[in-house]
Amino acid sequence: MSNQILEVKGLNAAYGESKVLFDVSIAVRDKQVVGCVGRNGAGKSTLLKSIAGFLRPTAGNVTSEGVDLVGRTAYAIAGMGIKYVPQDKKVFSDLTVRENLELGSYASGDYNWDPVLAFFPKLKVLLDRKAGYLSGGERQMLMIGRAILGKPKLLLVDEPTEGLAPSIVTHLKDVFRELSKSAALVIVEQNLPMICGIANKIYALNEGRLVAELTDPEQIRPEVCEPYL
Amino acid sequence: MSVLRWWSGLLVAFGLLVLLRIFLPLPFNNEIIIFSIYVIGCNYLLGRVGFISFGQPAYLAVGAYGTAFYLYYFGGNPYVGILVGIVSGIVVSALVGPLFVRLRSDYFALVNLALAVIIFFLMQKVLASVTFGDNGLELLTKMDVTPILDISRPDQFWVFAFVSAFGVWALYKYLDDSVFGACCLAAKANEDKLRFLGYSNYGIRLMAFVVANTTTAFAGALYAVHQGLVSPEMSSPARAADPVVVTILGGVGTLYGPLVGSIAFVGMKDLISKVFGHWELIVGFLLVFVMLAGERGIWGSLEPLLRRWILRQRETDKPVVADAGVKAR
Amino acid sequence: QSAGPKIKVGILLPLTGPFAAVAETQKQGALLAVDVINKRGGLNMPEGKVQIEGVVDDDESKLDVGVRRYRYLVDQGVKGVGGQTWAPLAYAINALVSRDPKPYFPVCVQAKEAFQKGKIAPSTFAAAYSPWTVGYMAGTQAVKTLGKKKIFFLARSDSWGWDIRDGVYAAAKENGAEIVGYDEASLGTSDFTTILQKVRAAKPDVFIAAQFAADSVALLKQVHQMGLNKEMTIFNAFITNVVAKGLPPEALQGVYAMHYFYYDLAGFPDQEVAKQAAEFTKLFRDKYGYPPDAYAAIAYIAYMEMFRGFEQAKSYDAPKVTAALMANGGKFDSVKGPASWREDHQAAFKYGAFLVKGKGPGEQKSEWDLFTVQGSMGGDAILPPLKSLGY
Amino acid sequence: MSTDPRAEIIRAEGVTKRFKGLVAVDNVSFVLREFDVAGIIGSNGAGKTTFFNLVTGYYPPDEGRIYFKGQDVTRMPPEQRVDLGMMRTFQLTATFDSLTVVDNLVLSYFRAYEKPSLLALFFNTCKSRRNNPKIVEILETFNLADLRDRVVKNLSLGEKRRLEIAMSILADPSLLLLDEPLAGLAESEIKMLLDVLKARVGRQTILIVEHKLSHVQDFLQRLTVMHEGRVIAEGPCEECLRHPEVRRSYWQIATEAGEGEAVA
Amino acid sequence: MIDPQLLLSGVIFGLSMGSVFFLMTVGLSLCFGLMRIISLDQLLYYSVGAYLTYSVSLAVGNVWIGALAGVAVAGATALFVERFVFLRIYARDITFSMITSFGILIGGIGVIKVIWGLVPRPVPVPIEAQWNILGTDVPVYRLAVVVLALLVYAGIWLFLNKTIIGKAIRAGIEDVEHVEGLGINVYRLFTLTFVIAGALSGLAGGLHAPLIMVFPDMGLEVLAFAFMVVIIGGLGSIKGTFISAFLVGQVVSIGSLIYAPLAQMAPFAIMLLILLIKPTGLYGSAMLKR
Ligand SMILES: Nc1ncnc2c1ncn2[C@@H]1O[C@H](COP(=O)(O)OP(=O)(O)OP(=O)(O)O)[C@@H](O)[C@H]1O
Ligand SMILES: Nc1ncnc2c1ncn2[C@@H]1O[C@H](COP(=O)(O)OP(=O)(O)OP(=O)(O)O)[C@@H](O)[C@H]1O
Ligand SMILES: [Mg+2]
Ligand SMILES: [Mg+2]
Repeated sequence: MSNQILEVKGLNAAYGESKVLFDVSIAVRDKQVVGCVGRNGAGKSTLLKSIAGFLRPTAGNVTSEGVDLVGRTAYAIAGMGIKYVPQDKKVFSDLTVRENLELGSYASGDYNWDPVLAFFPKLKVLLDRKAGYLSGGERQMLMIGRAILGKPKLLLVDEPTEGLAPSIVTHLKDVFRELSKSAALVIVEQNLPMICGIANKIYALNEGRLVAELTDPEQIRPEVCEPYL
Repeated sequence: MSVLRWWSGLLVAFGLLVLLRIFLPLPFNNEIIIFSIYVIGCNYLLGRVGFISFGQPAYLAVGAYGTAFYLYYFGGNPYVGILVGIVSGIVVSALVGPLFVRLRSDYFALVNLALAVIIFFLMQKVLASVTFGDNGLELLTKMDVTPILDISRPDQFWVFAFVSAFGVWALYKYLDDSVFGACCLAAKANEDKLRFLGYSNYGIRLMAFVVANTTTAFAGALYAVHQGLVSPEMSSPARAADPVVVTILGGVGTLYGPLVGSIAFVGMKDLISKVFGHWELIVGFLLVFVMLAGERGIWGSLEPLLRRWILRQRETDKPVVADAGVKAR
Repeated sequence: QSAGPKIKVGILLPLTGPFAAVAETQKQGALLAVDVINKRGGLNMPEGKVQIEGVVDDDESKLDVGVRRYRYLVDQGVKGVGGQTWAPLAYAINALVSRDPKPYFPVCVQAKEAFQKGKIAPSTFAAAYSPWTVGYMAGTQAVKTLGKKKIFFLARSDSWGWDIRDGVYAAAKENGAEIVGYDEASLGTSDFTTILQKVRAAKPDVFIAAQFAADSVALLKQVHQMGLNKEMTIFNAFITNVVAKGLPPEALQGVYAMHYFYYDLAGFPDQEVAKQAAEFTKLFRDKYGYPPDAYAAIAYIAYMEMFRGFEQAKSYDAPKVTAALMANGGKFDSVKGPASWREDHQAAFKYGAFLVKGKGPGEQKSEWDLFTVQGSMGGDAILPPLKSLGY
Repeated sequence: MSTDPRAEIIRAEGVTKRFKGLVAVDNVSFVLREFDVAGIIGSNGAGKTTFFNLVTGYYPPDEGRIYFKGQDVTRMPPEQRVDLGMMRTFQLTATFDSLTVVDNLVLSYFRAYEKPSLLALFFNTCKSRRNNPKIVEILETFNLADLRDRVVKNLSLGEKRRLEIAMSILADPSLLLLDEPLAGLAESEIKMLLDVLKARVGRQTILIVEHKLSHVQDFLQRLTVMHEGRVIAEGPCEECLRHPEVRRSYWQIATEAGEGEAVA
Repeated sequence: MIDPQLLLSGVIFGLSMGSVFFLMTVGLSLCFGLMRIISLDQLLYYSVGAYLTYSVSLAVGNVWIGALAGVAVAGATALFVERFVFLRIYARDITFSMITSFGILIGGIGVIKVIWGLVPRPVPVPIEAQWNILGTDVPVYRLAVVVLALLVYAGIWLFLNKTIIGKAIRAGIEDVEHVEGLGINVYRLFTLTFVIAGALSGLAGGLHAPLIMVFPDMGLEVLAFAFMVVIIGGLGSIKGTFISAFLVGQVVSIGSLIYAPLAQMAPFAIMLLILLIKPTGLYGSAMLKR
């Protein structure tokens, strides 16, 4: 039994009749940062969704530290410390930022917001604003902040830099680096310089199939990844 | 060829209605036809525009009273009466529409309910001197016998109602194809975007509101003539949920949902109430069961099955072509 | 069992909805009548003994449903129809019947104007008269028998209630009583407390209310809670056992009401009627296990009349049945005494209704022991004069 | 006074928008001339989207005026502004989820080219427009041809983004406002999109909000930088990017040199 | 015009009506506002509460214990229904919950008819006394109901604002997936809320029973009215429902002082007005959308 923090083997996923993922296998070790790149519609988000329990794979298995994840509910998986930050930037718009964070705390039992507010100082001034009014970038910060409460062991992030100002992107890089000291990360990303800057491993997807796995630090460069996009 | 395909569904559906007429009692047939016309407006509002309305009885009553007032006080020709009913439907919905369509769906549902209640009290009480309160306007004996088709008689009325329903269905089928239909769906999905494409969201909703409620008023006019009696009870809030129930039972936003739903609903009530005293118990739980079994209502669940079945039939006729459906992209 | 000829008659009642409890007793009365005839072998018709089947259907006390179900019944070939609890529906079916004749026997009140000449269908026979009569009787009893002079009247806010109001007003005028207050409440009102404050402020000596079913129970309960019954006489225009059952005994105590029929007429002066009532009660009790309600009696009478009409006419044909019933001055005998059909097809009973008084907690000996009978009213006088109806 | 002979497309004069004490857009004046290709950048929450919303009429400004093609549109509802030739996309993609891809485009096409009255909507069918050459062409351009008959609800985010942009470009507006069009698009799609946009330069006025500045830098003629609701720099890209305050607030590069420059 | 003393008593009794309305609608409002389901079956639990109060009080001779039993059984029924029906409905469109719950209501009424029959059941008032308040004799029982209504309101307020559950549910309405993604089992919270709502509806039935007639259709009769009270208050707001219930109570009470038939219609007219002026109801939040 492997002790990979995440191991996906021969994953197939579909929405109704239309198949999206074909035999995808990935592995993530502890404290590893794994990038996932691919064109639009390649199936990146679908991959994360199937891991996080929002989509039941049609075949294949997903394990975390030897524990089978397939068939578990999303909240159970989240409860195991596998947090997912979706791409759609949906915050709970009727709640304030503070309440959004409280929910994260409630779920994870971690009421210490200092790390989060240290990562995203901007959130501090937004605490009492309704999340529905936040700008695109602010939402992204909130989403990530909410997810890292409770120190997850694996963070699945879907296009985190989308809509963030460069300064924040740079900052986010540091955040992820910091996080990777205690957790493993899977980051779906289009921003190659950013992902190449932090990833230990990069998977490339195309039309639902794994087309490349780059592990050599030499290879983890934007120029190498370019063709897969 | 494509013209034929366009009509084929309608022809089959109404062909089946003729079959029903042969095998089931006349009152049942008349009821389901009028009721389904009643429901199709609600179905359109809910399925295409995203407006749920608990106030359809209001417009039903408007149509019915329009017809009834004409037939009781002014003339005897039921056809003219129905026309008056339709016109009153247009007038009233055009009057209240501008106020109502601004509202969000759930509140929209309730202002309509309030309208129904108000119309109920108006007819039952305030205007009792002309409407005779809940004794109703009795016009059965006031209608002229019309040449060709005497719709004051139930059997000939059926022919008229059948033809009308066919017309209504053709209209709604056409609406689904029209740009207007697409706009309604679009408004339901994302009203902001629609405005930023340059369409008047408000205008589109208002039009949909008027069209749908005029259809409902038409059903009211038909009821008036068919029953020969109109009473305020028609817009009683206790029955406000009926059209919505049937809409969902049949399948929201589907063309034939209202027909199937009406047959199921009226059938369920009329048949079960005959054989079983506690029909509510059965109907209630049946309703729950249908809702749980199929998210898309009876027709919504049935249609894909039928379609697949028909496709399979066709495929066996034709040489097999490569299956293109499963390609991921 | 008998393979002989058989006919169907329609029993159309609101088996669901707010009047369901009353409708249930009406149904039982009607079916009992069917039973009685069948037990005796069937109807005596020219073709021999004819068994009867009662086809029960639900009119939901909704006009359109009722009309539709009536049409179903006709479609099924019933020879006669009866039923209704909801007065406007009786009116509506009367209209249908006047177009396509069919013997029709409503078992509830029917609007007064339905009896106008030309309006009442030739084949409609109303055993329960109009709300006007109900009001007229209540008013007369309150003033004449109970000697009250100042009336507060609370109507239900619909044509039924207004008809009763007209009756009460007519009685008050005739007997020289004063209406010190009037109000009306819509069907479905469940809280009358504010209205009762108004009643209290008007200081009447009798408070007559015309509510039915749930509304009247809520009203009487609240009257009791607010102690109004200590300040004035409470008169519920008319009542049925089923409604009275919804009241705790302390709220029923001392409430006067008119009752079409009360099963226990033991102390009633006219022992002839008391005997008839007792026989009917036994019949009913044997079948259903409890005594008949007023509405059950009315239904029983109506259906028995329908069957008598068939037999006398030797036909199911509406005009012939009408002629047969109206023959001999329309006289007939019922479980609540002699009666006759008037020209407007209302039944004039010798005992139109009984004045009853509610029993309190100590007085009720059994579950159905609800009232004591204090008087009665009847004859032609309680019905609106034929002349006023255009005859 | 500017000596630029080209006509003004957009002129915003001192517009301000407040949300319960927060000043999201603070006294911004902004001019856009015909065929300009301009960009707006700024840190998150700087007020860019809010400014877009003001220009397009999502809500009215609390103060200030907005002119479009010389006409005062400050309180004009969006649909009328579209009539005048304005078209926008949303930062959080907005498409009609229950329609197919091609019908989304049909709606855009129909409105833009046939300027229908409300009644005309009844008398035209979608079907008759679906094979219109313009629509077919745009489907090809945006690589959406394969998805033509898919219901939009079932598309990936990037696909939706492409569709939304396609809808706005199909309408061929005189002013095109794009709110972070590149977000969520992969490199190859970004290239495609920029090619499409480049082909429009000189025919349309384009205003883009974008964080991926490196991708659009060559393409934009001028840049406006916002910070906390205010415009802090304006001008050609190079110039703006050298601006000390921009460097500080946008890149948070608080170098010695930066500080020095600011002081100087 | 109206005698001031009469007006005053109208206000006092309006208060008592308002508290009955509040109890009657609070379950509906909780479900409607928190979980975005139209739970018409709350009116079934209301009837169940009333019937249980009848049966148990008949057996033990105490109406209060009866009402308590009503609360328990209503809650249990709600739990049962939630597990078997609503769990499958939450994710669907709001109309589904409406129709399904309507089915449950109708079917449930059928069951009540089978168990208790059609004949109405009498429930006596537990407290007979009257107090004179500002010149008006007010039954003490009514005052007790007012106090209970206030207590219920306070309890719910605490539940929603002092526990995280309220927030989690509000978030869950917007997007179940995202809340689950955080690791919260939304549906368990939904169950909890639903049972609380059902129990409160049962309480309403139990407390209302001594004032009215207990009969099978009692829930159906008040349906439209209850709905309206919730709407006037605004969706999603218990406070709104609370205020609207008392507002409607006053309207009904004062309305029937002026002209009793008005009492039934006036609230609807007011609802129409309020919605046309303020389309989200008194306290509805504009952002809640589904
Ligand atoms: N709910 C859905 N139903 C049906 N098909 C879907 C659904 N969601 C996504 N798809 C399809 O599955 C494929 C993969 O989608 P996915 O969202 O995983 O792509 P992606 O790689 O994340 O793309 P992007 O970069 O655009 O976000 C796409 O072709 C998309 O159209
Ligand atoms: N309706 C609103 N109510 C309250 N505050 C709002 C509202 N809309 C926006 N804001 C606030 O105004 C500020 C500006 O928002 P805006 O969306 O314009 O930012 P932006 O520049 O587009 O940022 P981003 O790059 O992150 O999209 C933000 O702090 C946001 O939280
Ligand atoms: Mg994606
Ligand atoms: Mg923005």
